[in-house]
Amino acid sequence: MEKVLMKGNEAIAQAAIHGGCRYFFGYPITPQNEIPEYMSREMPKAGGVFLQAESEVAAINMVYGAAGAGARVMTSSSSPGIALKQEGISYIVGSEVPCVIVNISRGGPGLGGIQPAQSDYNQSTRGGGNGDYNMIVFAPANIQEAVDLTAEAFEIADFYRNPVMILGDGMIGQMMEPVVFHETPKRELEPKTWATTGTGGKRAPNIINSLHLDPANLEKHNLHLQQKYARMRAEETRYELYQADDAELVFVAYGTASRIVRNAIIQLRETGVKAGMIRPISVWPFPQAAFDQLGSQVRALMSVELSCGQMVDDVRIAAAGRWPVGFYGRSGGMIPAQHEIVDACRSMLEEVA
Amino acid sequence: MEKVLMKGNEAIAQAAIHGGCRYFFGYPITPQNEIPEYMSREMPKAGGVFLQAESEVAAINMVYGAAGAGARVMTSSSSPGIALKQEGISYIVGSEVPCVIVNISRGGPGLGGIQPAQSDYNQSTRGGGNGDYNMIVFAPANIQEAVDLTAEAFEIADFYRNPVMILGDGMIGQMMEPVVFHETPKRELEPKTWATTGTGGKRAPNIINSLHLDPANLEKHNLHLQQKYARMRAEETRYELYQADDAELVFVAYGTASRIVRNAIIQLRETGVKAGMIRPISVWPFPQAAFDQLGSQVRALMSVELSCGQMVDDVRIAAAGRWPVGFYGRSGGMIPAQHEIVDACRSMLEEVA
Amino acid sequence: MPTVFEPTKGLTGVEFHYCPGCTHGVIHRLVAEVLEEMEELGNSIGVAPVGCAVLAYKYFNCDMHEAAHGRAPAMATGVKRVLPDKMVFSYQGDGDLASIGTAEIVHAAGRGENITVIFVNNAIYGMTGGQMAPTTMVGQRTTTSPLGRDPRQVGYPLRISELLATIDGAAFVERVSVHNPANIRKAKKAIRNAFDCQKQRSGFSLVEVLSNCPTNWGMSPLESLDWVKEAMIPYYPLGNFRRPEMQESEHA
Amino acid sequence: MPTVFEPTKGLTGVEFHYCPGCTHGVIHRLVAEVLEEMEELGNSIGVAPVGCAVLAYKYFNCDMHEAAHGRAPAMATGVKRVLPDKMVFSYQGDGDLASIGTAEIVHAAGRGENITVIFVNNAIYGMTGGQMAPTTMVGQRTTTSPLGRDPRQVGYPLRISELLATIDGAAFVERVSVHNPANIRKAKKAIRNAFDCQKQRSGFSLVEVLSNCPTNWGMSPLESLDWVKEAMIPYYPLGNFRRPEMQESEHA
Amino acid sequence: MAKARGAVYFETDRCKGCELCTAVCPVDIVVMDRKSINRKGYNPATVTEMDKCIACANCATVCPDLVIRVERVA
Amino acid sequence: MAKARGAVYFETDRCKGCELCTAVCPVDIVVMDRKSINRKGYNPATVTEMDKCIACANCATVCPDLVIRVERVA
Amino acid sequence: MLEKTICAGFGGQGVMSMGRLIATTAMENGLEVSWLPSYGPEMRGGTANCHVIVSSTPIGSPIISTDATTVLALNLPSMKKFEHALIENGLMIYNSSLIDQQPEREDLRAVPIAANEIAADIGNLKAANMVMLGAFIELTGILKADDLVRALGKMFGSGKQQFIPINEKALREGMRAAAQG
Amino acid sequence: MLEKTICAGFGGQGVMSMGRLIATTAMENGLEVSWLPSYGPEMRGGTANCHVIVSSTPIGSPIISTDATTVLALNLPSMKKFEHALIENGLMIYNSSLIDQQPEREDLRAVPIAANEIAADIGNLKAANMVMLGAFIELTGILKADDLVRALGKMFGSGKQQFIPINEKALREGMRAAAQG
Ligand SMILES: Cc1ncc(C[n+]2csc(CCOP(=O)(O)OP(=O)(O)O)c2C)c(N)n1
Ligand SMILES: Cc1ncc(C[n+]2csc(CCOP(=O)(O)OP(=O)(O)O)c2C)c(N)n1
Ligand code: SF4
Ligand code: SF4
Ligand code: SF4
Ligand code: SF4
Ligand code: SF4
Ligand code: SF4
Ligand SMILES: [Mg+2]
Ligand SMILES: [Mg+2]
Repeated sequence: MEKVLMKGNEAIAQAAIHGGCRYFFGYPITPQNEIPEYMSREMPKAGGVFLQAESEVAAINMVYGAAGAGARVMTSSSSPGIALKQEGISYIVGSEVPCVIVNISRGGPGLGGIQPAQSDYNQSTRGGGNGDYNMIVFAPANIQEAVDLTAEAFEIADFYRNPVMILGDGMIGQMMEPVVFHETPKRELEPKTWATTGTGGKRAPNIINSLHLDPANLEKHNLHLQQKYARMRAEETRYELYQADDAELVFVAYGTASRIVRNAIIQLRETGVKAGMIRPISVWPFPQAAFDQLGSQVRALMSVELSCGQMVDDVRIAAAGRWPVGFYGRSGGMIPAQHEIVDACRSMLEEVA
Repeated sequence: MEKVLMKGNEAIAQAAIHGGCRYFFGYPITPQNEIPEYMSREMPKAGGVFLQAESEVAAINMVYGAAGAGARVMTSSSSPGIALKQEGISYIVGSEVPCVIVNISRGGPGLGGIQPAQSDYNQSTRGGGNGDYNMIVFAPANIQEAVDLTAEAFEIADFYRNPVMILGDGMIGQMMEPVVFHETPKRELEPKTWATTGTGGKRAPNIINSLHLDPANLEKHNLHLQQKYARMRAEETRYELYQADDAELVFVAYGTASRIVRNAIIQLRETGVKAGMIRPISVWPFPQAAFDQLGSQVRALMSVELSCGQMVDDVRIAAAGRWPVGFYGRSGGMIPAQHEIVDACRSMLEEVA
Repeated sequence: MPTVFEPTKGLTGVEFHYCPGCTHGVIHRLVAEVLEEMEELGNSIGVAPVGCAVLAYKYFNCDMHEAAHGRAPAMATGVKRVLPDKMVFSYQGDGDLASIGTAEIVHAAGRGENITVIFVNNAIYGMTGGQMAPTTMVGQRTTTSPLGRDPRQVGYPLRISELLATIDGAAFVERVSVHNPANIRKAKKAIRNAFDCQKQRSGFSLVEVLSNCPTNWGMSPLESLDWVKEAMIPYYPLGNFRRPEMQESEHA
Repeated sequence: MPTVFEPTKGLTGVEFHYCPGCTHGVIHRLVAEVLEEMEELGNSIGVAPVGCAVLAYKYFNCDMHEAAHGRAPAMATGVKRVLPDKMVFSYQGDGDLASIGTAEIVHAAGRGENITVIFVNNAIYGMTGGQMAPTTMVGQRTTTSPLGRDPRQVGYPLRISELLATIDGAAFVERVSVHNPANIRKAKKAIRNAFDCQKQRSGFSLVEVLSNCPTNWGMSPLESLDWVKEAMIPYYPLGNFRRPEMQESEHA
Repeated sequence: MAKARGAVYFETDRCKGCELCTAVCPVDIVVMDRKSINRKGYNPATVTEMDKCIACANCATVCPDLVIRVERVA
Repeated sequence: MAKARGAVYFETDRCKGCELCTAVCPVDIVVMDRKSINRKGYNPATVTEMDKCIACANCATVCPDLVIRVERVA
Repeated sequence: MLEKTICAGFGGQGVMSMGRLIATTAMENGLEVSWLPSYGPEMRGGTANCHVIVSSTPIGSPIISTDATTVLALNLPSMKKFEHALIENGLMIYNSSLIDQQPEREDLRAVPIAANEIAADIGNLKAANMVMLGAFIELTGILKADDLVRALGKMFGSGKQQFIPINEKALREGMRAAAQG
Repeated sequence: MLEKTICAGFGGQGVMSMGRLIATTAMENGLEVSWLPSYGPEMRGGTANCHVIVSSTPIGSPIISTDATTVLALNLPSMKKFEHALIENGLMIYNSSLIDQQPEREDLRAVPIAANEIAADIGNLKAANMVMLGAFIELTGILKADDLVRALGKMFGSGKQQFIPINEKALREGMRAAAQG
């Protein structure tokens, strides 16, 4: 397979087509515009449909419709646009239809800025739509990973009949790296007998719906959803341990932040500081297991984020008081320099000494 | 002052007017319709304006405009409607204008149902809008408290130039209890010199804005916001400790759930089980301090929610591994019976014995 | 004995939850009869709104979606783009379509989305207990216009058919009423024409049906039909506002 | 020496960030001149959109709000309800107003909200890099219609002025262009009339200004003005679509 | 052509007593049965002099609840 | 009335070299100054034979960047 | 004192205001009260109900699950739905004009009141709820008729004072019926 | 090998594709690469830049903060903005056609290239970026001209092959200028 140099956004778009996506509904917003733009060029060639919706709200509801009709479908947006999709996402989860949602996030709150940020962690992992719901959220740290996860996301979404989110940021979306389009790992998928493709007079009507007026039914439905989430937690959690074996300080970082942390760890180790990293690849489900397998030499954890501190809550939960949890973050599109992280590590280790 | 029997929704509406609210923008949704309906009758009499917006999105943006123009203003909605307001809320926080948002929540996800639920805890306390932002979220457990908190919310919102949310559920909104409209505790408030009331040719233009294209500026702005949140954490955290002094099992419950837990505690104590409760009144900021002052006799915590488990994350963070954390929840509009909670407490105590 | 009138196979037969005398039931039946007569039931996907007709998915005897409030046209678009050869329709109230869902309906029309929309205008938010709709009549009392709709505060009622008729992508727009048998029969014809339009891929079609809400208007069912005739029709004139022929000649 | 033309006090003088030849700058100036001439600067609150004009709050010399994308009319409504005696205006692009903000503009008009809207139609999403707008011309290539807008897939461009003119609450709707000095002068008159309307509390007023986007149209500024004239005006006819007189006579 | 004669059948338990059918019968034979109460708790509609029915189906056409079936008998 | 005469002044550093002003001058005296580059990096607009100016203000009217001021000199 | 009452019936039978009147009167008498309605579309056509708690000490949950002391059932579905919410030996007052059955549970104190007929007799079928309320105060003794009428006066406001006498009459007839029953 | 290059200039000067060409060529040669652009409205009229990393081992962060090995500055604001991103003794190649100053830092290896003039001389002002690129490969030695031209051919696709010769010429002129300078 050929290695090609691709922009993150375009690679994600191509990966979606590669993963079987044939319908895309979106609305322009920086820094993800290359996704709809690529789709507008390439989707028709793949025999699919690209449609620019009138808004993010319309886009997610078009996705909802197309997914209900049995299609592999995607939408993408960035921070404020994702905020507008929250109601739709909640409906999609409630109705149990699969789709893939890409969030190439930027600085906030409000209109904020357009530079890379990770301040949509809560927005992505804890909804914002109403009700108890979850979706798998993958946070790739490079373009190859973005490609692999995006293509696989369609399989996973279909498997669980649940949306899957790809959470990137402006840097992941805008940078170019070489990528290879591998064969996507396939799952055994049931035929979509629930999809609304017309009864053909041959079966009872299929209904795509999230309404359950009777609380007992709604609770039953919720318990069913919770079972799916439990299964996702058990089977879809992904993470990377980097130099964690002997680490005294374990960073926790995902996506863009993890790249800088990785360099910082190399630098720290050069100077004899044993640092390592848990890199959540799935930020939901959060990789609790990674923490449970840390050795007794660990003296502290430190969450590094391009935000004022959001994932750190999950780190605290995972730590459960076993280690002090530090935080280092930059926000608004500022990217921490490697030396800032090195320094933060040093002070934390001094603090817990 | 006269005691009157009032429906929660109407009491909240009246409390808002009492607290100086003169503008209301909303959109109908069950189970909070009595709020806009009451406002449509009473606001004009108070010399204010009631306006039914074309949607929740429009409503929150009308609030945004009115707040920027210096008014005391409120909106109310329920779960899916709040999801649609998330973008607007993020802008309001980013622009630092004060307002009050009421969420009388119902079962989800999606259209879900219309019976009481607390599955909007994450939606309320961890946003859903983009960016790092927070707002104070009060969760009253009875109508009197709803009235007092709502009226005071306007003072607090003005004080911090930040929205404040009142988080109720269908039960709080629909039930009637006697209430008294007390004098609202007043704060020393700066005049709203930032408001856009026209320069009158006498000052430089005022600008209400959340855009900061330069990442360094946006980060600075974020750090300023974080300082406000730190102050809110320090000064606006509210909770009630109920029979916690000697409790072996401490429930954590808010709003409607706390009422049933309270009865369960009475029943448990009658049978010799020492149970108590931390009742967060502000669910953001979450009352960490309440946990830190628990005695050494405590053997376990248990979060009781009308959800599949959302606040339990904050309980875990607050517990920091000091006690095992249990959870009991019902969802979709189902309300746990007192005996269920009694039983859950008994099994938890057995488990940790 | 030839049957003159019998229940349509287009409906499941599940009893409607609508209030006594509510014409939502009549409109359901008309849509169902048309789909049955066109032999398109097995070929159709309907989209129910959020409004009193939220449970329409239980009543129509074809595949159904339940949409988010106001978003039925977007949802129908998603379905139609996947299944361009199927009949796709939405069924929406005036709060749903003319208020929160304004952007979605305007742009479905704008795109010439080849779907059929049944728009039930009863001048009120029925399901949530009778709040003012954009279509509420001047002076009409609702739970959020307790002194009657005041045009100086909230403007005049929106005429959706007239507004959508300005849009090129709208192939068929007609306003009908179901306040008596003659009009019910005309309404059925309009619905048939709208679906025919879709069948012929002419683009977006919409039938606005003036309907009642005895419960929230505070009237008996019979009074409510009178009110449709006496108060609504003069402001919302019945008739066709757009046919495919017009579209073609414009872009000829 | 009498000054024939000098910078208006309605602008702060901060240099515009617009591309060379972009008529956003001209339109800003016209609005500012009108407010200055009406002596309403100290009395005005403007609402900037999300679009190329997002930084308008830096340019207009009056109190300003920056709205969420498409929601300027709602935000302006909030301001106006609090300050009914002030001049409140929004300034919005075609993506902002005619796409995501369709519901907000239709309902501001529907309510007869007493605000003035400056609607800059440049047939494209400028700020985000030239994607298709609802107003993009048939055949026009954009970054999301790389082969040109295909009406069979996405319909014909929306004519917003015509659409809004069907709404009773709209007191004043006019379409103008700024592709040459004569039209610029006419545009200014229309903007003046719109603000006068607001002053007289006649209700909602909107001026649609045909504008250019040399950058994303891939043209020189001069070519782009030609394209406004040759390609846009024939589809978007200039003229008045609604005046307060019409409103009054209708409800006389 | 001789005047049509018809017969109407009510699925009485579906009736919600809205009375719409009573207002549209050209021969004025549809009335509410004040003496009986159906499963839903309503007085259902009924026909008094069936032989006057002309099978016009007006009653069934306005009924929102699919209560009425009409047949032609002559 | 004698034909008006005018003078135009360019705030050269604001100019973005868009050339719009060059196309609207009735006496055709507005041109781009290809020899100078302003602070922004553009060739700015200028006037060749100022005395032909009739103070019509067309140039200033089309200028999007508030570069031009026009005065009447006769 | 702790009285947990469920009022239930058809949508139009006035069960909500019945409950409100109990709560208002008790509040005016210095007692703690709560009132919780069923709500939403289910009310339309179906059954409506409200939970009323009256207590001399602060009220925990306003929900009555299986510890109702009294059920006021105005129609059959309501009686069926709520008889299992009653405590042992609880009080079931039911509208025998519309309910031609007895409750299934044998332990209950079941009191049939021909509320519709009594109301029709005094000339206002809509006052059936007041007849039931009369029976309720007669049988529980927690509120006095005079207090109830006074509270009704307040609830009605100035516009509807003319309806007080007929409602009072219904109330007293209900008391009488219960006393005799 | 680890080369961290920042290409910077005005919007229209082709700095983005310059960076892409470096990355593509290096990738084709089996090296690890990353390319990161500045983006958003700031690009309009203002300066544009991209960060290109070429390495023989996997690349951590694609961001170059203060560890650039080379800066290619096509205009003055870019030179000013990025000279402080260079490591000690780093390489600053600047377009002396538009930049009439030297970098402030004294430690740098500063190489002026009259890119515009050279490009104008060979008949295509737009190829100034290729001139700079020529200087870059000459001075760093990390890529060969032939590889670069081949990569350019791929990047251009079938439609633009006729532009290759003039670009190659510019590249070689840039190499020569650097070799002489
Ligand atoms: C996002 C959202 N907003 C509001 C609601 C509440 N809601 C349910 S139905 C409805 C209005 C229904 O009115 P209409 O569309 O006119 O239908 P009708 O009931 O009159 O047939 C509203 C506002 C909701 N479910 N979701
Ligand atoms: C909710 C949301 N969606 C999308 C965007 C991205 N966005 C910014 S400007 C814009 C479109 C601007 O186009 P237009 O309104 O026509 O203005 P122009 O730039 O052409 O003047 C978009 C889609 C955003 N900021 N917020
Ligand atoms: S509330 Fe109105 S619209 Fe809804 S079912 Fe009842 S009568 Fe019909
Ligand atoms: S992108 Fe277009 S609309 Fe925006 S400033 Fe440039 S020319 Fe004007
Ligand atoms: S079919 Fe016609 S004539 Fe016969 S009962 Fe019905 S309405 Fe009357
Ligand atoms: S119209 Fe139908 S539901 Fe209404 S009374 Fe007649 S038969 Fe009954
Ligand atoms: S004012 Fe008129 S005549 Fe004078 S330079 Fe400008 S355009 Fe030419
Ligand atoms: S119109 Fe203005 S900006 Fe454009 S060239 Fe002329 S003076 Fe310069
Ligand atoms: Mg309606
Ligand atoms: Mg535009």
